[in-house]
Amino acid sequence: MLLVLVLLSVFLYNIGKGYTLLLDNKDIELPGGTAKALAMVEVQVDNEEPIELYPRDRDMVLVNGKSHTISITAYNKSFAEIGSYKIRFKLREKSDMFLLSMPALAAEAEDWISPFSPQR
Amino acid sequence: MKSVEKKKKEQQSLPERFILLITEYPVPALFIVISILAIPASGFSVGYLTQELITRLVRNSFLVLSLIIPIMAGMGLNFGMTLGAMAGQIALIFITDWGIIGLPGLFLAMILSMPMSVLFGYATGKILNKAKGREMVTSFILAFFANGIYQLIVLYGMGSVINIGSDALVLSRGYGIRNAVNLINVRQVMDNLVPIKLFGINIPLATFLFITLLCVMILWFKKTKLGQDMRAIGQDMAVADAAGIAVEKTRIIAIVISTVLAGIGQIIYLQNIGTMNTYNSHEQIGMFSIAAILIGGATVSKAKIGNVFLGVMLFHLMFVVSPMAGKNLIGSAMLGEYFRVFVSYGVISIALVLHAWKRLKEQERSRAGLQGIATEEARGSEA
Amino acid sequence: MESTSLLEMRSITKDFFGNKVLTDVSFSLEKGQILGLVGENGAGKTTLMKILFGMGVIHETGGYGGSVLLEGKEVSFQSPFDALEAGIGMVHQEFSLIPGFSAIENILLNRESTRYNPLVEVFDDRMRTLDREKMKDRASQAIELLGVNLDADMLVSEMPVGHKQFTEIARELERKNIRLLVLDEPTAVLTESEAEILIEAVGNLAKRGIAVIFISHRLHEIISLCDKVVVLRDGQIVEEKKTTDTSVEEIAEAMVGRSLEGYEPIVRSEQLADEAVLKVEHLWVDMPGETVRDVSFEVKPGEIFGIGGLAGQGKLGIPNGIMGLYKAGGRVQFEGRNIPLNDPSGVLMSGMSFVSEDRRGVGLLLEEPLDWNIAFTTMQTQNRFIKPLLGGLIKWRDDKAIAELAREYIDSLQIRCTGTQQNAVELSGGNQQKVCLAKAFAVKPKLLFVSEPTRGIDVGAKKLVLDTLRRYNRENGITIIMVSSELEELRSLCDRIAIIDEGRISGIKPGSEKSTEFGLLMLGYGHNTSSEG
Amino acid sequence: MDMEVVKTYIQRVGWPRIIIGIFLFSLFIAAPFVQVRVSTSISDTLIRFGMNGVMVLAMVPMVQSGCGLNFGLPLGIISGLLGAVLTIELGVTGFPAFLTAMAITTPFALLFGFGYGKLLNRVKGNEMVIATYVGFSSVAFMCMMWLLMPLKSPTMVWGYGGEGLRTTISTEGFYLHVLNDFLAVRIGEKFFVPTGMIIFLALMCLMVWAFYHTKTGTAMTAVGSNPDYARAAGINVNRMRVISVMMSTWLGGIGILVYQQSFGFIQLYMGPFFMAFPAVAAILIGGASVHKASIYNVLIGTFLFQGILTMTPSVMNSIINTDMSEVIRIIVSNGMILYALTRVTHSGSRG
Repeated sequence: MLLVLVLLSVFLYNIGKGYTLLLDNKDIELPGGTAKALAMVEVQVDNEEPIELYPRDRDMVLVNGKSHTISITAYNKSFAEIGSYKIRFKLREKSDMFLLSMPALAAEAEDWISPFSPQR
Repeated sequence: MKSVEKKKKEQQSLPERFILLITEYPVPALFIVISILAIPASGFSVGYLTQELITRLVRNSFLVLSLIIPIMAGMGLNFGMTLGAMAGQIALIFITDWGIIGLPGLFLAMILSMPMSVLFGYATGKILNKAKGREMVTSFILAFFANGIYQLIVLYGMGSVINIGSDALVLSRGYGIRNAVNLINVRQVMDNLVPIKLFGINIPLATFLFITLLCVMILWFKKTKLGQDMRAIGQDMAVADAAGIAVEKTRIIAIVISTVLAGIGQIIYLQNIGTMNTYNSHEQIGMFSIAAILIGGATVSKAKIGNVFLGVMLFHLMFVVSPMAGKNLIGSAMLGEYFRVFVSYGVISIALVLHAWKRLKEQERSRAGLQGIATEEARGSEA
Repeated sequence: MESTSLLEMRSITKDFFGNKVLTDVSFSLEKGQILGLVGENGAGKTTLMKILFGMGVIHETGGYGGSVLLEGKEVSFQSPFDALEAGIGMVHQEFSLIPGFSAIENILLNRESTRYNPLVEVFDDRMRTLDREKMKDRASQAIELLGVNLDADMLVSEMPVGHKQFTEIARELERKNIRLLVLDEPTAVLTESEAEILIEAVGNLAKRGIAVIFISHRLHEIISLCDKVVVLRDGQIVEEKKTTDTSVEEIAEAMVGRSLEGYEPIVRSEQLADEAVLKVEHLWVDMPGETVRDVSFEVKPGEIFGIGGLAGQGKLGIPNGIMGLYKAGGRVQFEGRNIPLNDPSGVLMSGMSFVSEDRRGVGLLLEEPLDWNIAFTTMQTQNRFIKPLLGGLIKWRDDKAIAELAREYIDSLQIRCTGTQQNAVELSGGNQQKVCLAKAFAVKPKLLFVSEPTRGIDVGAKKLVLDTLRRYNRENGITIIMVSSELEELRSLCDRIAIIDEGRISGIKPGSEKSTEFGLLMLGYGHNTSSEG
Repeated sequence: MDMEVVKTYIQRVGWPRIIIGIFLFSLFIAAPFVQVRVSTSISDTLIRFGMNGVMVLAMVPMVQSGCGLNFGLPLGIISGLLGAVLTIELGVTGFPAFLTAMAITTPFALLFGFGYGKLLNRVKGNEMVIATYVGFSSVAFMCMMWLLMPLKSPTMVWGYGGEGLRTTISTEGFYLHVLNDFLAVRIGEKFFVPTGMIIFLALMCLMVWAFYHTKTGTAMTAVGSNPDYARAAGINVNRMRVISVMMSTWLGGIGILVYQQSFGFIQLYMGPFFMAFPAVAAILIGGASVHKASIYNVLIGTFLFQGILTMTPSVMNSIINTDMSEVIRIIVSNGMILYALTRVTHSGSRG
């Protein structure tokens, strides 16, 4: 009985825990050189409203639970699609906020996602 | 009694039955009259009032239902339900701090509140067992006392002893929870789970289902052995004890159940409102709930589920209407405000007086019933 | 074979703090036998049963001597529930039923039939739901076994007294293993017809092999129902006979008969005046458990008038009624003036005073000092011990005078205490009783009611109290009306004794009359002879 | 052996009282070390002691007659408030104003007390919980009255826009400090003894004390101690109870007047709502029980309780720089009441 309750609450905690994902479209330094901000990128996390980001834009989405999918479609200055990526990912690190870098993602770099802590 | 009255009713013509009804339930009757007078005076539209009533039902029913079981166990009106409300609020503070969102958050809060409620309920039960015959005044004071402890924990403990991360919660001085806690994460998540709209009135179906579930549980509970024992104790502790029913334990259980329900009830109440007044939300709850169930026709020793819903509706109808009515009639909204406060306390007073009265009469009757029995022998005069 | 009898009590002895209530009580009871247990109040019946059931009070007061054997095996129950386990059931005088429950629910109280449901796993067995059908069957079976017609679904609160009694018995019968049933004055509250039905029912039980211990004051019931009768007096068995070879008279004799040693018979130097000082006509009193229905008697000035009778017959109601403590009606004349009933102060003013049987409940201010206890009534009714201030505008309590009075009585009644300021609660029973007497004497009454003056106090104190009463009667010429359940006490002190039975006087006889006569009157065999003695 | 002595002593005094006593004592000890002026603390304590004393005294008659703790104190307070506002309406000033207020209060108090007493006689056994709610309802009822009362005095009615009487009315210029300043002792600007108020309290106590040495007073005590005994002695129990309730109510009324003249404000509307509880707590801390109370309990209790209320904020704040006094007040007072209610009393249930 008690065990069930505990498990249930752990479960609820996991699926209920809310995270803030910062979607960021800035130049970013990567091991393999700088990834330039994308001229325009359309981002969709899970089934939330798609968001359009222009260079140096930053937007945020609120999500529940750890595992999510993000799909982005990048465009060039003339709004021609230059590629789209779809990635399922888990939020491993212990943090309430994560920074998702679109350029890095587009560049298929490793650390396109990193925990983020707002300076108090 | 019951069967006799039934027989009576069968023989009676409609008007007679109506009069009987009024004499049986004077309080509800009175309030129906008040409402009938006040509603037109307030000038509210029917639509508006229905919407209001629905909201109030959703908010309060669960809390008020938590009162039934102690009444059944003969422990009177459980003013100690406030402790449950406190447990609920502490739980809400935690899930808000951890940022648990939506329905999971709400249920997590409920689960969290339970162990606390059980603890508080157990303590309350213990104390009330020490104050048999004056449960009500004791639980009443206990609520105040607990409020002190609650403030100690929330206003001084949290953020210093108990770790609370979020700045939104903690006072700028670095510890203690802010006066108002925004429950945006769980705001009306249950109400809006299955939103349906009838004639422009939205009805939070999910919450209603949840409440119905509880009602079923209570009805079923009355059919269990435990329920039977509680009814027995409620009617005659000594006899129940002689029959080997664990009186004290059962009384404690009754209070624990009530407290747990009150905790959950408070969570439902607050998710509907959407913000929590850390240091006030729980205080009024006890009084309002009790006034409501009494207005619904319950007494200190008898309460049915029907009383709860009727009560909540009548009480809150008056609550919504009276200020405007006061304004339009005497030109003073304040008057209406005070009127409803007066009514809340007045009705409780009346109910208590009537109960005490009845109890004295019953004592006399039972004395009469004893006539002819050798009381000396009963007292074991040889000893 | 003795040892195979269902119940055997072997030389049971029991004392409460030194005063013996049971000495060497032995008897045995066979399967299906009905044993009539009779004796005056205080003879030890209740205590004996308490021992059988292992009531807490027995253990708290240092257990008992002797042994109880059930079917040859020695048993010593730690609580009534153990006794129930062993198949012994008891029906007490006062009902223990839940008024709002039906007969079924009461018969199966805390033994309900239940059904399993999953929540039992989550919580515990008390979550099982009641199985109403099954319960009805079981209850009906029990009622059938008893052989009476009783509506199983009727609420107790709506039942006639008799049916409540049946419900009680049925509850005991419902236990599968019931072997021995103890009925404590089951017919006391019943009407004749109800009583007959019950007697018959009990007979049926015996036929089905259930042994019964039947406690009753109605000797003809004993004779007609029981196989054998055991008579207790002062905690000893004075007679154990087959009911076939004894009679009502013989039993009565055995119950109350006592040698008069230790009591010097009353001697009156001068003849009492003839005209009555107190006339009571058609008095009725609504005192719970001591209802007085219709009582008329006269008391001569300077007389000691005794009122006796079994518990619950109404003897206590008489003083309590006249003194205005319970609702009363009829006519009471004192010194030719009518006394207002239901008005305590009025009666006190008229020069009567009362020592209540309920010492701690009515007699004393337990939490207050002795001097208050003694002086209070006098002060309130006669304005003595009062210093008038501002020309009598303020009635100031004269503590010195009060203490003075208290000291007087402490000396004259030999009240053992640390001083006039000691709280009454700290005194022993005997000394508390003396305080009550002092209180009564303090008002300088012309007529004094004393109710159960020696109940629950040790022998020494008893003698002192009785002697005091006699002294005040002889020296101060106070007329005394003494109510007591102890016949010999009355006989040793009273000029005449009235015996109350079922709220009426069944006879008034001089104190010198044979005790058997009183015995018969007590047991209601004397309504015909109820004339002035 | 002497261990036993200690035990019995503790038994008699009761743990909570000892703890509170020690607590207060330690506060006074600690005070100087944390730069809290003992002189100020003491005079503050004295002032609060005088302010609340009479209201605590209002507990005694009802407890003595077996009506339990007077949770219905607000009723008395209301009669006091009526006295106060009517006096101001009449425009009396200075000491006469105080006397007028007392005079006007009296009839109201006796009237209310009479009804209240009659009610309590009908609900024997449940006095306390009902008293509580009688208090509450009467306060709520008066809230409406304060709104509707046709009073004119500009000091009381809201200026523009408002309706009815103000929530707080200054006693400035009426009877502010008329007792405090009477024969007041000032040493420096820090130490102050409200002699007049203390004397007044003493007088009230004397009155009650004297009453309990009269025939009627004795009878009342007996009624509280054992109603059946009293009845058997020819006392009209119900009458005694009503008288006691009337006394309690009157004392409550006078009590609030004393409070106002020192505090400086008349608090209407919800003001009196919770005033019963500190008073109840105080007398219990003084060692009274649900069925026995004495002047001695009143004085000790009021001093201890008010002492704590004055000392905790100042001292505690400077030790752990936060104001926990409010919380401590709630816990101490209600804890005390709770303790008293859960003690088994010989006279059965008096809820």
